[in-house]
Parts: sequence; structure tokens; C-alpha cells
Amino acid sequence: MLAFIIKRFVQSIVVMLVVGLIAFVMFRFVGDPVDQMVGLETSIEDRERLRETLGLNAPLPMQYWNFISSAAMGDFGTSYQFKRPVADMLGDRLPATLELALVSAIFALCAGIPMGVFTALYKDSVLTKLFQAISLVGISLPTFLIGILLIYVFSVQLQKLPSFGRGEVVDIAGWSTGLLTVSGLKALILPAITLGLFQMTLIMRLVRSEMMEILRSDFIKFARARGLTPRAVHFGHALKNTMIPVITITGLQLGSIIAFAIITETVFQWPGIGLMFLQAVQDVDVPIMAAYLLMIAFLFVFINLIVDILYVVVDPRIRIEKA
Amino acid sequence: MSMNKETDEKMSVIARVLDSDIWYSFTRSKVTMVAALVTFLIFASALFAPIISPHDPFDLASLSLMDSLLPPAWNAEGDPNYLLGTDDQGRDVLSTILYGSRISLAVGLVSVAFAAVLGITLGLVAGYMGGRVDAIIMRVADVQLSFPAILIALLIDGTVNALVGGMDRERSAFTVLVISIGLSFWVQYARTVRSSTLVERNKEYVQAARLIGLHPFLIMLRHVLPNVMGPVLVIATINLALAVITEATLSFLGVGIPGTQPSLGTMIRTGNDFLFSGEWWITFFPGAMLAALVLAVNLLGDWLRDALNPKLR
Amino acid sequence: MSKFGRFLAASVLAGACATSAMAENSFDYAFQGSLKGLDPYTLRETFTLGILTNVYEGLIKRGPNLEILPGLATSWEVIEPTRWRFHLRKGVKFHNGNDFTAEDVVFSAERLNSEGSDMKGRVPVDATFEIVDDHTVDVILASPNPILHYEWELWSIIDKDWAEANDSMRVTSASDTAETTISLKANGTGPFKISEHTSGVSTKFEANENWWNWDNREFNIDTVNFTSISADATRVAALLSGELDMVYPVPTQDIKRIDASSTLSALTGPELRTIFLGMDQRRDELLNSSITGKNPFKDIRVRQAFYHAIDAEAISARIMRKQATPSAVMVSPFLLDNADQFERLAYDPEKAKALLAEAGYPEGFEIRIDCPNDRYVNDESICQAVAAMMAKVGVKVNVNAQPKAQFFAKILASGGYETSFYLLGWTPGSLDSHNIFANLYGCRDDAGKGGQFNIGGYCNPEVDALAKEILVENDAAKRLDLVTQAYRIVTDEVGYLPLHQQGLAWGVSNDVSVAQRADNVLRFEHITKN
Amino acid sequence: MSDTLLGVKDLVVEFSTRRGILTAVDKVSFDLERGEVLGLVGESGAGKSITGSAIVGLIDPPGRIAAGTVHLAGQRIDNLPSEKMRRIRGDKIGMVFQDPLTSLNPLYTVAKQLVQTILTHKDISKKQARDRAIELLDKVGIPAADLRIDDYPHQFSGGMRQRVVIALALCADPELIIADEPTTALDVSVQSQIVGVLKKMCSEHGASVILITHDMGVIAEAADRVAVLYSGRMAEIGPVRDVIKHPQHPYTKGLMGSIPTITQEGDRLTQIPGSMPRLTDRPPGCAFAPRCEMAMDVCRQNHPEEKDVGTARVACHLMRKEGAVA
Repeated sequence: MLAFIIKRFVQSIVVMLVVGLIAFVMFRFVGDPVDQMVGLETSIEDRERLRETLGLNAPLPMQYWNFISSAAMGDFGTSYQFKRPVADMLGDRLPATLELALVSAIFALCAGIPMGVFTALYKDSVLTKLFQAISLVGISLPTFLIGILLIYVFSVQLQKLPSFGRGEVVDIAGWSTGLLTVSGLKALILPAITLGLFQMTLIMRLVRSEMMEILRSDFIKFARARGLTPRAVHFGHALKNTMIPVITITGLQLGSIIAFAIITETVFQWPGIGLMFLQAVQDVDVPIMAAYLLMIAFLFVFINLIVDILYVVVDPRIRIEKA
Repeated sequence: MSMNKETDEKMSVIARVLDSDIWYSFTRSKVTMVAALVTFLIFASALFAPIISPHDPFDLASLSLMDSLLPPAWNAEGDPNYLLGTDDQGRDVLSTILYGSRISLAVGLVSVAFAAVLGITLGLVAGYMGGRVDAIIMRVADVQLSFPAILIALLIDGTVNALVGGMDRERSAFTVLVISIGLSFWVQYARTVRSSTLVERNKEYVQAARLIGLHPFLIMLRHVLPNVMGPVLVIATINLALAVITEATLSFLGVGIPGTQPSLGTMIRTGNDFLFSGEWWITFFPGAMLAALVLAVNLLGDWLRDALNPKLR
Repeated sequence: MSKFGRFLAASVLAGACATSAMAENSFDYAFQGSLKGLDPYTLRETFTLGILTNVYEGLIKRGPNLEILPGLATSWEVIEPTRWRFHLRKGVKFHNGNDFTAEDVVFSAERLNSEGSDMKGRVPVDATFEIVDDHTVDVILASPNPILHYEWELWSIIDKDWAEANDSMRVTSASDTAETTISLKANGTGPFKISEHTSGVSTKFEANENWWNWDNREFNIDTVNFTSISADATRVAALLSGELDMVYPVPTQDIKRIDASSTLSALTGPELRTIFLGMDQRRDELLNSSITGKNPFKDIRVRQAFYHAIDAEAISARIMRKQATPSAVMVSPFLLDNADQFERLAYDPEKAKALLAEAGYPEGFEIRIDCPNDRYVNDESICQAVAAMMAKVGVKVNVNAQPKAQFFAKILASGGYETSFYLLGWTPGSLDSHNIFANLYGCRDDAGKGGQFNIGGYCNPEVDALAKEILVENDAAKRLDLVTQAYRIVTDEVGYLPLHQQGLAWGVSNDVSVAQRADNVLRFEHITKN
Repeated sequence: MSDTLLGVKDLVVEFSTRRGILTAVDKVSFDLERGEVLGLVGESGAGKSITGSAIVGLIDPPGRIAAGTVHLAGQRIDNLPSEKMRRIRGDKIGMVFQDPLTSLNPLYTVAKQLVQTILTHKDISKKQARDRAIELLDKVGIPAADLRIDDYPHQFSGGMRQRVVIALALCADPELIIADEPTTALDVSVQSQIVGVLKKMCSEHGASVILITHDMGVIAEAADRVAVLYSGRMAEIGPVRDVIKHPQHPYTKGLMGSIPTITQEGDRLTQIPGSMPRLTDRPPGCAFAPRCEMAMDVCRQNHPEEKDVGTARVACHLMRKEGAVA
């Protein structure tokens, strides 16, 4: 197990280095950071001086090395736009994104799994048709449109839920959470649904097809032949086996939840890292972009590791082999 | 006589199709038939857009700002010339939808083809070569997964513009979309093909092929491809729908097809700004078209998956 | 499901019983852009400087109609053509309780022109400051400058002692690794204090009871909450839903909707920014064009043809929904007294065709227009409309609309002025025409020396000479005459193709009253709320 | 008849498909005494497994029991509501499936699966259930059962797994065990061990067994009586010894010819030419007629009735003649 984790860890570092390098090459083309850092009327000489101070005139490999070597020590540089250490800014913004991603993942799982199980067990029920229709909406319209429509209905027309921001947040040991206040929870609803709808559909469909396949397997037939209750058969034996692919996909999807958060955060002005990243792209704030990408890669690798560990917990076959 | 024989053969092909299980399951499902009809209509109308659409929205000289923002024809202020109204530039919404779905479908099809070719090739190579090559390809696949299409598009948009640049913003945007969507999809194909290749690699015929001097890779290509066609087709269908949606999403982030030759996604993004101001038709009709397309293609993909999966039949 | 159900139920319940925990008179508003730092010298950008003037103050102040009023200086006079005397307000205290004195003014002037400052030049670099007494400062100039103090509203005066104590002597620079206090906290003399600031997200202000003008204050609000909302639809939704008291800018198409609401209204007015098209008159061969070997834009007939072909009225009526004023000059009539002397060339596609034919392009040609898509009001739509209009006279215009980051990276000096046809907007920072002649019409070399933002490279030495005279002319009437002469030349030569002054649009709740300034700056001190 | 445990009468199982209704089991009847082992043989597709599934009520749509009755210990069970039938499954009737590799849930320990099954049918404590589970494992011949009980299925070998499956089938002391090809997936070396275990357990518990297989060797070794199915119909049923020694039905004869025995070593195995007809195109008369060397005109027209021939019952037109002769 330890060897496995170490191997993973080494691979992760390589992955992240590659990500960083690709990103750095591409930043060249996103725009000129200096143009975005100064007013339009700033003189050419001042711009050139700024470029020099920022080290933007250094050769690309040098810039990359500088970035990586300080990133290794937890220093992601200073934001060109905000003049603040990027690490601090990520720290400020990360809770918002993680809470949103978590709540929408929970929403996707809590709605997707039961719906998937139901549609697999009662193939001809009216409710099944309804669930399938609803779930298809989640993948038939682009996220931003769903977000705007939700805002239109629940904020503008009904005036029940806020259209932007996180509401009031409470700071607990440096982690600002919106989960403890009423306005914070209300503010979470629409963005979480918007972000989670697509994943919910995915999970529902996955659970349904996996479940249908597993219900035909020999051990389910044997379980039924032993007279186990339908409850034990469906939710014990079948669902647990269904969970393996679901865990994998959900884990992998967490990465894309965080990426898709860029859109949701923009629509709902959610002060998370996705919004910060998009603004950084618009402003060519290279340190933020680099740190964000590195962090996404790290998160992904981390989630992958968790998924593998969960796998081991759920599936004893792997557990024994690794041990 | 030979003519007859040919027609006979053709007939028998048709007869075989009509007799096949897939056709049967197709005719049994009304939803699937409707989905197929909708898909067919959308593809046909996109293909024949220049013939059937009342206006040419891409001909800038024909646009007049004075005709802009007209509501649909049945509305009191509508103009019968513009059945579904006009957008902010005076483009006929109906014609633009027809032309736009052409572009959206082109983005979808090309990016899916790109992903499939890339994925199948890499999957075959990984499965066949094994060892370090396999490890590297699959690790790259892991990296790839942490970069969804959105991120790739944001990053390469500038790069492609700088490299392709030149006159044609439309073409460079198309390239950006195809590359970023294609790159985010290939992993699925690669994994499917790789596992199938791993199974085939050890079979006798591969060894035998090597003995008689044939390149085993070619042999495997011939044997693996038919085996994976089913899953690949299913993935491709669902990816097509996803690609069209992704294109729309990317246009929201400003890296989509530009407004002079709008795709469905661009139209929705533009219309999005007019939602609160009452000009609903600019978003609604393209949105409905997109939803219909994605829904229909998805339903077809679902059906195909079930029909091709012997376990579920 | 159950978790989410409970969560929903909790929220609905909560929604039913409590919503108003806010301070009694709080003004909540949102703007498109964000406030990234609090150091008033790091970014020369109207919004950032404007919002900070509620906290910091300048020596002068501008009123709702941009009229110059006394600020931290109660009065000033030109003692000699090159020596100005400023009398400072007495009894003014910074938020931390320190007294405001002449020392602070001198310190601020030095800091303004120091390394890393983006505000350089707002006080002429060669000017020297002399302290006469604690509340009198002399400014000695190298050459006469009648508009010395025009931009000084947005030059915030910083407390020297506080800056020293908080390691904020230097201007916060992007290469700093440690945060400076001044970019996170503010200590000004203004009517509002910053009580909470989350960079790029939101900022909370509260009224400063120790403000020097507290007893005569106009405003009745206690706190101000600013949030940045970049997505247009969300910003409008937040206003429509009653969550905010004001949002700006309001997209042109939503003005109608806001006006239709019984609780909201749209405040509109002309802005100072002029939107125009620029044409490359410097290169010998155009970039991204079908014409090779020569530059059609060097021919005045081609420039005139473009002018005649573009229907600025239609753009203003349809694309801008009347929220723009077509303009014949490159400056807002607000800033030029006799702007009405100038007239646009008529919209006349036939004449345009004839001119093109005369210039040797009867079949037209192909050219790319570079255009931002997230900078000005409806920027991309305008470019598309221009392309459609040019198509009617046979010129094929390919629209290259890009995010501002990539757009500016390419078209400015740093990108080698890589465009031959472009859309740009310009507001003279000094609110004076000289800025336009220097920056937009001044001859330049390839590196950008001279008229740095003269991207098209228009050049007429006569205009350069007039610009020099304008700069030093102290007599207002003579000055206006020189300015008019210069405008006449550049307008006749079609150096640029002005389109319009875009409109300001603020969406405001009927419960509040605000003063809309033409420079799009919101001063909290004019806000009242019922 | 008081010793009759199971009575299957005129059982018909149909599947509705797009090509019409398929009769997978066509009027099959047989009885089973308590303690008896009945072999059910036939080629794949002959309807053996479906007969087994029909008895325990595990025919899934689109299949259904179209006609006939099934009585267990005098109680009719083919038309019971699903919940009542569930209680009979595992409790009164145990099943053993072909593939021990896929019959066990890979994610649960053997203990969990055993205890769960025991608790479903017996009102005892968890502790008692576990003790019983260990006892069962011990009985089916799993060494160190008390240690291995907490292992996962994949930690056992194939043969051991099949022992676990048998233990699971025996959890609630069922009166009837239906073993569907219990040895097919196993190595030849462990096949007879498993048959031995099965037989021993059943005789200890006094349970009857229906042993479904295509392997006549297994039948010869374990069964008391044997029923031969062909294309969903009963061809011949009788005591194992008699059927093997003196097969009556031409199909049974052919089948017996295909068993390698020590005495016949070296001889070529006889093979029946052709293959079993698909259920979709079963001929109108005797299903075996197309392959039968002795087929007559009547065979191609009429389906033969079952006739008692000595100790056996046979469905063949030849029987009338032979019977008459005899």
C-alpha cells in the first residue's frame, strides 16, 4: 500500500510538472500582462521597466524554473493584478469553490443514485419516464443558460433566492464557510443545482445501466434463489456492486465539477477560484493562472488517489492484491 | 442477369437489416424512432441550409440594422419575411438557426472524429506495445482528464490565434474548438480500444500473422476495430451531443465561434443578453433547436448502447 | 436525497422568517469590474480611482457636473505663470486621527512619481513642491500649465506618517512578495472608511463621522456594500430581484426593462468616452488585407468612403438603442465648448462607392477589423454592424473580436501596433483636448515615441505644433481657438472615424437618489436613501 | 404417494419474443421422492435449467409459466405470490449454480453472505447464525472454517467456492436442492469431490436433489433416477441403472453412446449426427425425428405420447411397436 502511494506520488509530481510546462508555454499567447497592469496612458518606458521587474523578459525555461522552484516552497508568486501573494488569494477563494463543488456533488449523488436505482428497478414506471426526461434536460442545455433561467425564475420572478454571491459567511480558523448561515445556505442552492445538474444526469444514467447489468449477474440470481428479501438483493448486493464504477466516475467528475465551476461561478458571481481564474485569464494574471492550473492538477491527482483508496475499501479483491 | 444478381444482393442486405435485432429493437421503441426522425431532420436541414433557408445570414451585405430585433412573424410587430424574428444585427433567426446548426454539427462531428481517431490510435499503440509506451500514454491520459475542454480552450485560444492568426477568425475559432473538445474526449476511446487490444494481443492469430511475415499491428487493427466498433459508436454518439453543448458553453466564455457566422452556441450566448429585455426569440429558438438536437442524439446513443449490449437485450 | 431535502427545507423555512439583518441605511451596489487593490497609485483606471475618492481625497474635487470644486485645498492661485499656490483645508483629519498637512501633499506628490506608480505624470514629473507653511504649498513648474489641477481629483492624498509606520512608502508593486498594508487597508480623509475589503470580490464602507464636511453632508447612508458582478445578466437580475440598490453599467437592451419596473429606474446620460475606428495610415502595406503593395488608407478618399459608408445613426439607434450620441469629433461635446461646429459626413453608400472607385478600388477590397469583445458597450456588435455596412459598398470586412487582453496585447506599441483597422474608445484622462492631440493624433515612430496611442499612425506636423501651443496657453479663449483649429484639420483629413460617445446607464432603485457623473464615477457623498 | 416431495405436472414455460412465442419447456412432468436424487440431462438449450428455475419461481420476463403445476410437499407453489415464494426459496428449496466464480458476491465476506441467508430464514441470533455458518462450512469440507469464514470469495479456489455455494444452499435445511450444472465449471479433479459433498450433505439432511447436468458421468455417479430432456420435452425418464444400461429412446441411446467408459476405452465414441433444432423451428412431430435413424412418417407428423416401458417412461413412436412386440 505504501509503495503504491509513493509510486502515485512520484507520478503526480511528474504530471504536475508537465502541466506547469504546457501552461507556461501557452501563457505567452494569452496576452501581455503589462498592458493589463497599467492604465492605458502609461508610457512605453514605464511598461518596459515593469516587464523587466516582473522577469517577463527572461527566457521561458528560466521563468518556468523560477516558478516551479518557488512553487515547491509554497510560494506561487504575487498576483500582477492584486499585488497579493497568490497563495493567500487561493486560500481566500478556495473554500467558496470547494463548498460549492462539494454541495453540488452531494446533490448530484443524493439525487442521481436513487433516481438511477429507481429507473433500473422499475423500468416501465411513469416515474421512470419522468426521471429520465428531467435528467436529459440537464445535458441538453448549456450550463450558463440553465443558471440564467434559474436566476430568472427564483430570483427575479419569485424573489426567493439570491442571484449572486455567497451570502453571509462565517470564518472558522481561516476557512470562510457559507454553510452555517441562512443566507449562505440560500445562496448555495441555485449555483449547486446549476453545477450539479449535469453530474446528476451522468450519475443517474450510470447507476441505471450498471444496476441493470448487475441485476442480471449470477450472484444476484443466486441471492434471489436463496430467498433473500428484494431489499437485501437490490440495495445490499446490487447497489454495492454498482458503486464501484460510480465512485470512479464521480471521482473523475469532481475534477470537471471544479472546472465547470468556472462557468457557474461566473453566472452567479460566486467568489471562488473559478471566477478568479477566468478574470485572471482576461487580465493575463500569469501567477494566478499558473497556480490555479497547478492546483487543479494537484486536486485531480489527489482525488484520483482518494478514488483508488476508496476502491480498495469497497472492493476487497484489490485490497488483498495490494496488501 | 448480373444486374439482377446485384439487386438481389442489395435486397438481401436490406432484408438482413430489416430482419436484424437492432432494427427490431428500433421499431419497437417509439421514442427512438422520433429521436431518429428529429436527428435526421436536423442533419438534413443543416446540410441543405443554403437551399431551404429564406435568407443568407452570412451575407453581410444583405443585413440591415433597421430590420434588427423584429419579433416572430405571428407577433403584431413581426415581419412575415422573418418567420422567427431577427437578432440584434438584423439576421433572420430561422435562417441563422439553420446555418448555425450546420456549424455546430460540423464542430461536433469533426471534434468527435478527431478524438476517435486519436483515441483509437493511441489505444491500439498502448495496448500493442505495452510496457513503458503503454504507461506513458495512459499517464498522459490521466493528465488529460484533469484538463476539461473548458480549460484547454481558454488556454489554446490565444495560442491558435497567434499561430493561425491571419484573416480568418472563424477558422481559427473552429480549430480551437475542435482541438480542445477533441482532446478532452480521446481518453475514453483510448481506454476502450486498449483493453480490447490487450485481449487480442495474445491470441494465436496474432502470433501466426507474425510468422507469415504480416505486420501484427495491421492484423490487430483488422480484428480489434470490429470488436470495438460498438462501444466506440456509442461513445461517439454521446460525445457528439456533448461536443455541441460544450461548443455552446465555450462561446459563453468568449472562445466560441465568432458572431459574424454564429453557431447555435453563439446565438444562445448572444441571445442570453436579451433574455431580460423581452427579446426572448433570439435565445429561445436556437436553445430549443440545440436541446432537440442534443436530446435526440442522446436518446439514439442510449438506444444504441442498449441494442448493442447483448447482456441487456 | 434526504440530506438535500433537509437542507432545502431549512433554507425555505429560514427564508420565511428572516431577511433583514442589514444596517439601517445601507447602500448596496454592484459594478462590472472589481476593486483589486486599495493603493490609489497602482492602477490608473477610472473605476478604481473613482471608488477610492470616497475614501481618499484630492486637492480638488469635481461636482455632479464635473465642475471643479475645492477639495483638500480650499483655494489656489497662479502667482506666476509657473508658480501655483494651494491653500490647504485646516482641521482635516485622516481616518486614523492624524492631521492633514502640507507635508502629506509633498509626500504624496513624490510617491505619485516614484518607481512602480501608475499615476506618473498626473503631477508633472518636473514640478517641485515647496512648503510655505503647514497649510500652504507652492508648486513650481518647468513650463506654464493651465490644466495642472484638472486631474487632481483622482490624485489621492496619503498620510505620510501612516505610510511610514506601515511600510507603505513605496507604491505597491507587482513584484512585491509581501503584502503592503496600503493595498489592503485605506487611510484617507474622505467621507467613508473601508471596514472590510476582499480583493476582487467585495468591499464594505462605513460613513466617517469625523469627515471635515460631516455637518454639511448631503448623504444619509451609514454603510455602502460594493460587489463586483461581471456577468451582465446576473448584475441586472440582482437589481430586478431587489437585492441591490444600484448596478452599473446596465446593458443597453435592459434599460427598457428597468424603466418599466415600478421600483426601479435607469439613469442614462452621455459618457465622456468616444468610440471610434482607426485606420492604418503609416504602413506601406496593410495587414490582413487583399490589397498588397500599397496602403489604401493613405488615400483620403478611401477614408472618406469608409466614413460615408458607415451609418453611425443606425448604430446608435439599433445597436446602442439610442444610448449613444453620434459624434463628429474625437471628444465629447462636454469637454469641447464648440463641438456643435463640427458635423459628421453624411451616410451615403453611393458616394462611398464613387469615392472608392475614384481611388482605384471599384470592386472594393478585403480588410480585417480588430475589435475587443469585453471592453466597450456592445463593442463586438458594433464591429459586426460595421462589417455589414461596409459589405454594402463592396468592402469585405472580417471581424476579429477578441478579449481585451489579447486585443490590447496586439494593437498597442508593445505588440508592434499590429492592426490596420480597429475599434477603440478614448476618454481624455485630463478631461481636456490636449490629451487627445498628444496621444491620438501626435506623430509617432514605430516604437511608439510621440503619440503613443496613435495606432493608425496619422501624422501632421501642423497638428503637433498646435498641440504644443495648446499645452502652454493660459488664456481660455485663445486656447479654445487653437483647439478648434486643430480639430478642424484632423476632422477634414479623416484621421480617425469617430462613431459616438457611448452612453452611461445606471440602474437605480427608486428608493435612492444618486448623482450620475459623465465620467462614470459614483461619489457616495451624493447618495440619499429613503 | 406420501413420500413424494415434488410433483411437476405438464409444466410449460414460454418466452414471448419478437419471433413469436417460444416454448422452452413443453409439458414436462415428473415426481421426486424424498431423499431421491434425480438427474436432469440434455444438451444445452434442452430446457433443463429453465425447468429448474421454473420450480423455484425464478423465470424472469419475457418468460412465464404458461401451464402446468408444481407441488412441493403437497402445496402448490407455481402460483404463489412473490413474497410467499421468496420465503420458500432458500428455506424449502436450495439452489446451486454452475459457476462458483460468479455465484458469490465478490464484495461480501463468506460469513456475511452465509449469516445473511441464515437470518433471512431462521429466527436466531447473529451469533448463532455465525456458529451455524462455520458448522456448515466445516461440513462441506472447508478446512479451518472458523478462520476462513471471514475471507472474501476470491480468496478461495474454484472447488472451495463451490463448497461455499453448497453451504449457502443448505443454510436453512431445505428439503429440495436444485443443483444446476454444479461441476461444469470445475476442474475434472474436483468434480467428483463436489458431487460427493453434495450427495453426502443431502443424505445427511434428508434432502432430495435435482441434479441438472449434461454430463452422464456425473449422473451415473450420483443420481437415483434420470430424466432426459430433448428440445424442451421429456424423452425418457427412469432409474439411472436401467436408462444407462437399456436406453429406450433413440436419443438416449445416442447419448449413452457418447459417454466414455472404461469398458469402451479405445472405441470411437458414437456421435449423433446433426444438432438439436432451435426452439423457433421445432418440427411438427417428434423433435428428434430429423436426427433419428429410425424415424418413421408418424414421427414427422405427431408428437409421441409418453409411455411406460418397463421401469422407464419414454416418449417415442417406436415404443408402441416395440411394446406391442414385447
